[in-house]
Amino acid sequence: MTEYIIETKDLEFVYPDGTYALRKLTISIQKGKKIAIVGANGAGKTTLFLNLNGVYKPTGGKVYFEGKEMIYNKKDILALKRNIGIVFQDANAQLFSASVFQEVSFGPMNLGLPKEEVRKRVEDALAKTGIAHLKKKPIHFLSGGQKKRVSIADILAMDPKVIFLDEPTAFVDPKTSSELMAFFDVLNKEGKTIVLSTHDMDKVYPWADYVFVMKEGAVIAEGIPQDIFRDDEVLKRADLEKPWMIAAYEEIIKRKPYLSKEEVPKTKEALFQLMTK
Amino acid sequence: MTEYIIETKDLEFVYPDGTYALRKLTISIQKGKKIAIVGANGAGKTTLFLNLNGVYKPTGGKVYFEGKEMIYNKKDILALKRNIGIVFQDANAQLFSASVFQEVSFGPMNLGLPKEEVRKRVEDALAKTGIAHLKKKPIHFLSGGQKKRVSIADILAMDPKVIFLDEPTAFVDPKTSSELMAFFDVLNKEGKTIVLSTHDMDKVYPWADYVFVMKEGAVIAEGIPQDIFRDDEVLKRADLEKPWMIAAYEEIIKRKPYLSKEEVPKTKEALFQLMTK
Amino acid sequence: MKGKRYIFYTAAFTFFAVLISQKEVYAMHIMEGFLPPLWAAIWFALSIPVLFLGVRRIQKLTADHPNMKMILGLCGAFAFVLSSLKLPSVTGSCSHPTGVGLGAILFGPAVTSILGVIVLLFQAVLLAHGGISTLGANVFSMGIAGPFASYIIFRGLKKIGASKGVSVFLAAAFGDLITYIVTSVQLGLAFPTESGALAAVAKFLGIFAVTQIPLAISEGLLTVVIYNILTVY
Amino acid sequence: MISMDQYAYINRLKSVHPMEKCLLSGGMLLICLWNTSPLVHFGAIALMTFLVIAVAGIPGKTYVQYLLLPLVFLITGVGGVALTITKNSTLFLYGFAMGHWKIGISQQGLDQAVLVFLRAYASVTCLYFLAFTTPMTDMMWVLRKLRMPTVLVELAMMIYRFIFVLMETASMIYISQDCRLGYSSIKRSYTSLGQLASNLFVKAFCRAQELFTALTARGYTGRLDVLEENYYLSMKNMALIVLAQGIFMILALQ
Repeated sequence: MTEYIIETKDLEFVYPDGTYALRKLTISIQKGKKIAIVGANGAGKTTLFLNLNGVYKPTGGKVYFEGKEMIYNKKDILALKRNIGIVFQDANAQLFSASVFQEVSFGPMNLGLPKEEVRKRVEDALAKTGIAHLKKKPIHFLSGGQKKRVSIADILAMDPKVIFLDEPTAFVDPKTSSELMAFFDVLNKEGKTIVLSTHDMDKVYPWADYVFVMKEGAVIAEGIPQDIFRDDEVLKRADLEKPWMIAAYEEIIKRKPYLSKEEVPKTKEALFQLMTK
Repeated sequence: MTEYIIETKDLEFVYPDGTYALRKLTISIQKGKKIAIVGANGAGKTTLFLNLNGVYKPTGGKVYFEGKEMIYNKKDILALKRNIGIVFQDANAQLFSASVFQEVSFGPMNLGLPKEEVRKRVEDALAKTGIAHLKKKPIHFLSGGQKKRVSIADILAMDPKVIFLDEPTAFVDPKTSSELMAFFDVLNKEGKTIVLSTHDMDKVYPWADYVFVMKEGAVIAEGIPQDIFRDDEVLKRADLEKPWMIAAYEEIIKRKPYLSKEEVPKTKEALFQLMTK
Repeated sequence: MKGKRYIFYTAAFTFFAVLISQKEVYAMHIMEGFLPPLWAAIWFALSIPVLFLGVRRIQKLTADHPNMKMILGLCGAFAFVLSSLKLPSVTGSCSHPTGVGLGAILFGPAVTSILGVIVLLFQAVLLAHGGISTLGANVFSMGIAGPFASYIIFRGLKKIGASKGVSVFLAAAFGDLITYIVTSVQLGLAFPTESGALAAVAKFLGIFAVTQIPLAISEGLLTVVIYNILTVY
Repeated sequence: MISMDQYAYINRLKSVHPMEKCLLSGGMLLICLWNTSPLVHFGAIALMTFLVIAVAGIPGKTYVQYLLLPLVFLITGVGGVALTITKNSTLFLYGFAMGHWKIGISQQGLDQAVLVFLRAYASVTCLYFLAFTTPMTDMMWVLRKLRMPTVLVELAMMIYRFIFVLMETASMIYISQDCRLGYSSIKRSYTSLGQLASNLFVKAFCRAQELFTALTARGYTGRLDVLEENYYLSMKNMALIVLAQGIFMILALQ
């Protein structure tokens, strides 16, 4: 049976100044999967994350966490913050402490854990993100990629069940960005549900298990990437580019229609195989 | 005869704290061309731009603008700043005025032009970048893509001969980024020399007339894109990814060696043509 | 005589040092070790009650608005960065805006004094500008006297209906001037001449007037520019 | 400007217990302040310079550059101390009259000026020892141990972190303005700098809101608690510090 870790029903959120940010948004996020949420700037991805983790309180609709309806009382909000972590787009906006160690310890400290447990969690998170050697460095000495890793360690140290990554590859160079994508796979294999928002269709297509397409605060399409990214209608509506692998695949089957029975390729290798069939 | 607008010979730049940023860098930029400068973060692309436009003064070597050696006195610096515009990577950090009109008028005002001329230039620049309707908007209300356009209008309003674009597609969504690349073509057709630095090999490969590869403050290779991006050695040394078009092309000729006599495809269409030959 | 030799060495060293030192005029931070211990202690003692008030005020503010802590943190960082910018002064020399007037107008003087003490501490240990033993004196002049003067002037002028520009200019400029006067008083009290402390104060006022009066005017002008732009947002 | 901060994290005394360094620096500072003997002052300068250059490994050139920084204040200040204004003095070594008043340098003023000069320089070297060898993050730890109000330390921590973020933004805006000829005359410099400062303020304000949101997502409810790292006191160092300060006290008594 499929188990959903987060579900929303007709979720709405209106900012205090009256701006509608989320409109009747219904999604179900399957436990242990790699989920991508795609959509142009301002589609409401970040607002959605902040609603689901309890920083904002929805102004309408329902949110379920592990099947239980959230009423956003103190206990619920605490449970959401504890179990759902957000790694923000701009690491500079998230990091507040000068020392890497203290920065990462902030989350676990707020969970009220004993000091020894906090220490252990911080060391673990730093080791996992590959920055144990930076422990004593001040944050302003770090490169952009290293700051990103600290901001991920921040969240890992809280040991959440779900991790939202808001445009994790936006400010980093291509090499770091490939390393990060591989790291998210590792986290996923360890049992975390990973939800990633991004612009980069080429990155997300081979990575994601399932895709939601957002536009103006609503989900306009969802499905497996092989379906979503072949739907020209949806891509156009949401202002998205087609991943080059899909574009190439479509060209191939246009010229050799008999290949359309084959599976849609999800890796470069599969595509090149198909190309020469 | 080829005419070079900017040339450097053994250009060197050392920051006041002793960091070497540019080492014996010799390049010639042909007038009216679309030039790409590629290289990992920290290769010195931005520092090079700031040296060529007179914000930094080279610590060694020579710089020629339109064939004339620059000695970086007050007059030269003024001429460089006037004729070579830089659009920086992070528009959000770069824009400082309250309204779009005010922001774009900053450069022309400093050129000491009469008010009417300033107004005309601002309106022209806004029209060209497609944001005339945003003229009176406050900057912090704009989206990332719109801010990018404002930062380009900033420079266009000064009417420089050369425009340096530092990672112009880094923080914008894919649609804006394709539109921008097309817009740079238009500017180029109007006679501007465009120099673009980027990480995004897929974008730059079909666009550029000529490519310089930088690593650790030096140029390690230069040539037309069809040559540079097929040189695995160079790509590896400079930590660059291969454009997918080249990767696909190489797969094709690996399987069908007789196609290697054909021209290397520079557009998607040409590639797909080749694919089915 | 022992003194003579010292004078020669110190004079030679000073001359050499002035030749190669950077031509930057720092604002009125009394340097480390300049004040005798007694006066250093007195200014600490006078500053502490105000700082205590400031801490209480911030605690109350942040308890009501948890986001206030971030706002104050960022504003403190802003004040530090502002003070490290070089401001073209009327006399042509470069100096540093203090932002004290702006802080007092926006947050009130007690809160500004807390930001002031942190910024002054950082200036001492990051920029070698000011000192630990003279922190009390510098906090009193820049973090307390200056902001209070700015605040009172701004409020007073607003009450009698002066224009925003004039009130902001005078508040910021006088905040600077009061800082300079208080610093001169501090130096005069610590190093009185034969004819008393008052003459000594006058002496220091005269010496620092050359740099400080143009600086106060610059700071006033800059604060007006900043304030005007801020009100547009 | 950042170089002092950078050395604090890479010098050879970085991992020494911060309390030991504060004790040495603070203790010597007090000794220098309270003593009028030039011997103590020269001794302190020599010891601190030795520690900074030979032990901590700070380049001599950088250290000397920093020693020159306070000179402008020192010269005007010491000049002011040396100068005497009086109606009735006959003790001037050098002086001139201005109306009823006589302005000049007396032996007493000169002695005091020399004392102030030496005392200030000796104290500055004590401060520099601390600044060059102790990372700011460690100093915050000391502030906490000294029972400074929590809110003060929390603010200091955030201010320290965001100084670097805002400094970067400020320099980006500055370069961008410079590219567009924003600093080509005094008047333009004024407008440009005013725009820079006010925009930086607005950006700081937005950053504060973003930070608040991000920290709330990690469970912030008003307290910024972080885990302190452990430091271990070295008995050998403590003994050396006490010994050094003892020697200086004896020196002072002579």
